[in-house]
Amino acid sequence: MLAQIVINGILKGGLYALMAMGMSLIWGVMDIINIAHGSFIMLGAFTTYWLFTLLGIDPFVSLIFSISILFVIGYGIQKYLINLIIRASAFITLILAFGIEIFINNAALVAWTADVRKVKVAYGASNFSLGDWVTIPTVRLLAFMLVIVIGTIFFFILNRTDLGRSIRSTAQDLDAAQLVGVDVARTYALTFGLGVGAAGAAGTLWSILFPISPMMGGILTLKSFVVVIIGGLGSMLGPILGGLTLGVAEAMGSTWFGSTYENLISFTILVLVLILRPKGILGGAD
Amino acid sequence: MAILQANRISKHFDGLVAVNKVSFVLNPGEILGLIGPNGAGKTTVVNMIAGVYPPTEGEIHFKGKPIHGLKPYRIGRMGIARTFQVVKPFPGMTVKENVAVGAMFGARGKRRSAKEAMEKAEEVLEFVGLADQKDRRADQLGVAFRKRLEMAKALAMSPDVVLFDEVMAGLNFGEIDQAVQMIQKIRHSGITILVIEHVMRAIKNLCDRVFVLHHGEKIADGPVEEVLNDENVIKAYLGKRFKELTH
Amino acid sequence: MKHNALRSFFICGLILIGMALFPLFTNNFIIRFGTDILMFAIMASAWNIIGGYTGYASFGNVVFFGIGAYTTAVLMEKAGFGFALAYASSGLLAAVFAILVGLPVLRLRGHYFAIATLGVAEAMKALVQNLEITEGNSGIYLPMLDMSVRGQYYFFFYMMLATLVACLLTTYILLNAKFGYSLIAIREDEDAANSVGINTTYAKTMAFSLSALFTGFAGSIYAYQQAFIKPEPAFTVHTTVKMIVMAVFGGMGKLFGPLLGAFSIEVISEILSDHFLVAHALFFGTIVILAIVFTPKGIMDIITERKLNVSYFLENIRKHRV
Amino acid sequence: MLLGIKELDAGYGDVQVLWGLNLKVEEKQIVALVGSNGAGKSTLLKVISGLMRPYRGQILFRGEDITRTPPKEIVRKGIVHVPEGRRLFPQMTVEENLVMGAFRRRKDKDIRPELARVYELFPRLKERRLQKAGSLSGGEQQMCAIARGLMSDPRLLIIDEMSLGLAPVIVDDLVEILKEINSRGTAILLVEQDVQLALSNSHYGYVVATGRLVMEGPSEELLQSKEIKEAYLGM
Repeated sequence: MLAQIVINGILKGGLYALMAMGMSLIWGVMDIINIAHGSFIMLGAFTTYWLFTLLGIDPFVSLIFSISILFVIGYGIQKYLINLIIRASAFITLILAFGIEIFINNAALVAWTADVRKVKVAYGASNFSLGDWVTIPTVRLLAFMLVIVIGTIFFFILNRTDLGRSIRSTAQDLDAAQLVGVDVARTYALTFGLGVGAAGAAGTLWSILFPISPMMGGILTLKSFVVVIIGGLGSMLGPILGGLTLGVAEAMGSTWFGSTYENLISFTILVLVLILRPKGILGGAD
Repeated sequence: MAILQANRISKHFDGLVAVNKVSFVLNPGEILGLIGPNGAGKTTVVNMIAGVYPPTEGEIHFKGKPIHGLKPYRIGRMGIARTFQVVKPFPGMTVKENVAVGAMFGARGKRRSAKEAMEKAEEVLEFVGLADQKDRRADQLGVAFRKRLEMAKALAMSPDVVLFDEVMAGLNFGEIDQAVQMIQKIRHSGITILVIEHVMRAIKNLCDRVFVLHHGEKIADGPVEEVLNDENVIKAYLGKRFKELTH
Repeated sequence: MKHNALRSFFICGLILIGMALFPLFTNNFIIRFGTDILMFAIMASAWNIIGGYTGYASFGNVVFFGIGAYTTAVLMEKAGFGFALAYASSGLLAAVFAILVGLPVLRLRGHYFAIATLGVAEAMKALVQNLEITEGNSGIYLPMLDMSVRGQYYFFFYMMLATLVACLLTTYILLNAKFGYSLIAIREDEDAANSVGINTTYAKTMAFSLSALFTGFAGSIYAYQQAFIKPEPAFTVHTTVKMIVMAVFGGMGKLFGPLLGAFSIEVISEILSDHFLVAHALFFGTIVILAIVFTPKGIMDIITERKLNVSYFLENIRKHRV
Repeated sequence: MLLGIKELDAGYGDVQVLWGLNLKVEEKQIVALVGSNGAGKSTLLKVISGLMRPYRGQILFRGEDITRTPPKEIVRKGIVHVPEGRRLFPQMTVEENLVMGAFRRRKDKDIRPELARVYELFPRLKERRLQKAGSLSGGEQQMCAIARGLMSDPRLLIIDEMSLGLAPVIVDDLVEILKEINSRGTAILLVEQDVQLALSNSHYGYVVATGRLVMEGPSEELLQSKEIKEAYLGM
């Protein structure tokens, strides 16, 4: 019983981690709280849905498309919009992101109506047993493995490539990065592209597991906040740890208290973590 | 009796010892200098006195009462004012408002109305020579004026002790001489002063005594001439160029 | 100076009289629309106390609205209170809640404070959805106001107007007292404020609590007006965002900025939804984006600086782009 | 002439800071630019390194007009600006910081010889190569900042307020290193408040006050001049 709950939590937590990775990257590098993050996840989900419904492309294959499409969207939004006001107070970028969220959600609403849809893959219901008590849905496990792959690629880009170095240097000292020759405007656009691309990937995986609709983004943005805060900004491990913690906590909470308590649990954790360990469970106290 | 006294105070940050068992006294009416290389722990000492964080160990007494562990605003109201090394004006307020805030909430703040605080601010601005800048926004001032504003904010609090943390860094010699004269004037008005400086010219012209921090420990304490000729101080801090210049 | 103050006072008086007389000459629909504007003006102005003057961008102010609404609903429906007493209790309870939450949460700065308050609001919504006394997701019905239809419209309009005037007046008086200076000093540099002798914890908590008081009042009137409330609209994050956008759009940290913002944004969205039934929110998003890019300091800034030209907008971009 | 600045006006919005500034740096020279804080030195450096655009005037580097060249291109052309306050990447190791210094050249060139040369100049940095830059002492941070600048093999090294906040004994060491760097063929523009320090370790000097050039000449002569002695050296 407990093992099953923990495994369910971990599998969902992986998806949370992927959602938060993109948000954490954008937040850490540019000090932008991307309220529209959930909307980008939604766009990723719908990309997969349409590719599957219209062209019959397998959702796992469509991952490539949703990542690339969302990367381009993110790059463009940063380059032609957010870069214009990036040096105003962080608060201003927050509201800009809010405007983007309203725009995307309502554009989706106009285009696709408020209907709830599902990507119905043939292998959706298959699962296998581990030992006597634990069953693992195949799709969730596959999704979890993909999260690990994408996370590793992310880690590699940030730590081992010139792009990663320019992103990290820009995050640590904007002027100094310019002085050693980093093109900061482009780096910002690429960072936002990467973060939004990761949101697109999360959207694809979400659409395989859960129903989707144009308004699904709001709660996912909030969940991403929770994960980023629990894990703490500034390292790749943060979102992973935060995602798994939230996933397991939610799974346990909804088993023992009922699923209506799921949000109460997440947000109580969020507030407690902020008050007790504002730098996340990985960061030091204070 | 000492007006301010630190007894073997230490500060550890995540296991790093920034200040190690430092003791000193500040006698009423004197100007005490604190020198040492960057990272020696000078600002940490100021922050402990001003209540930004409590000492990890040791005690600080002000007029005989323990003040270690009190919040900065309590210490400010008791009569210890400080300036910040990286100046911290209220950028969106005018110069006069900046100073008035000090007068409103400092040692005599309880007895001053907002209007009286404005009058006090005028008085202080006159004293530090910023009267003709009073209606400018603080973020539009140049460095020399900002340093002076920082001092004015502290003085408006009607303190008994002022901690001046590098109020002369970045000033030219003419401006330094003006600042030295001003600090002397402040002392003559009955305020006890601790100055932290790199500017040796100011230390020599200003201080009655000076003590030196190096790697968080006190390596010398005494009359200025004596300390500046101390072999340890020259080796750890001043260097040979300084010696050539002064001899 | 004297002359200017007198003139502003005169203008404010005229506007107030205009607002007070306006319902007498129009239909119910417009009065209702005016009531909505006033409600958001209260919330945006109340948000301005903590967000605009103190510099703490609360992203959870809707929690005070929700608490106000639910307090009124529970007290009137379950405890048989009259509206007057329920109204007073709603504001006070929201204010007390703000003190309790504020003490730990106001120690956080910047984004962390914003997210923590957001978390508090969401947690409260989830709690109300699960509590028995609030009847979970099915919501609570309130007793109806016993008045003619026209009278009801008047009642809620003037309640909102009176609350707004009280909020603005309180803000104005406090700002010119030492308390106001302490808030602005905290916004400009909190460490420096503390070191000049300002009890920052006290000042921030009081500001948060005042902000909660008036938001709670607005929630109370809203609940009585609707005669039925549910957790979702009462605690929705979109209300918080709306009050912030209004305050920023109008001009943060300026007394009448939020009022102006509430008025313009409500009117704009009303016109849009008249013309574009489906896509009005899409246009609304566009307006928020354009407004933020071109006038990050709000329309109050344009009015006071008297700089309505292309170079003003371009200068804003030049200053803030990379 | 390596760097030439002609009739430069610059400022922020309506506030003009620099007024008709002229300045030259010859190949292999150490040039001192002195003046008190607020004189406009940092603004001039921002304009040179492309972080800010001037109102009017021209900047020539090796005969080429670089007035409107973006920062990333300026670095490639051979001007490196070591900013005031070191401005390292605090979360990166010393070596990562140095590698960032060669950011613009890494694609075309092996940077290992460069790294070896820099470590030879600053043995202390080699000892600390895997330490986070944020954990270095003030003097070490300044070394790391200069070393990071050298990694792009500049023709002109601009150092802003090198001595600020450092113990005199450490400044002495840094000056020796600068002379060594210069003797290997790199021109240096030393921007300092410490007039004594800058003029006694340079070939030629410029004095600016409130955004205008007030004096120039060989450093030795400036050091001896009565005005300088009175206004800046306090003698």
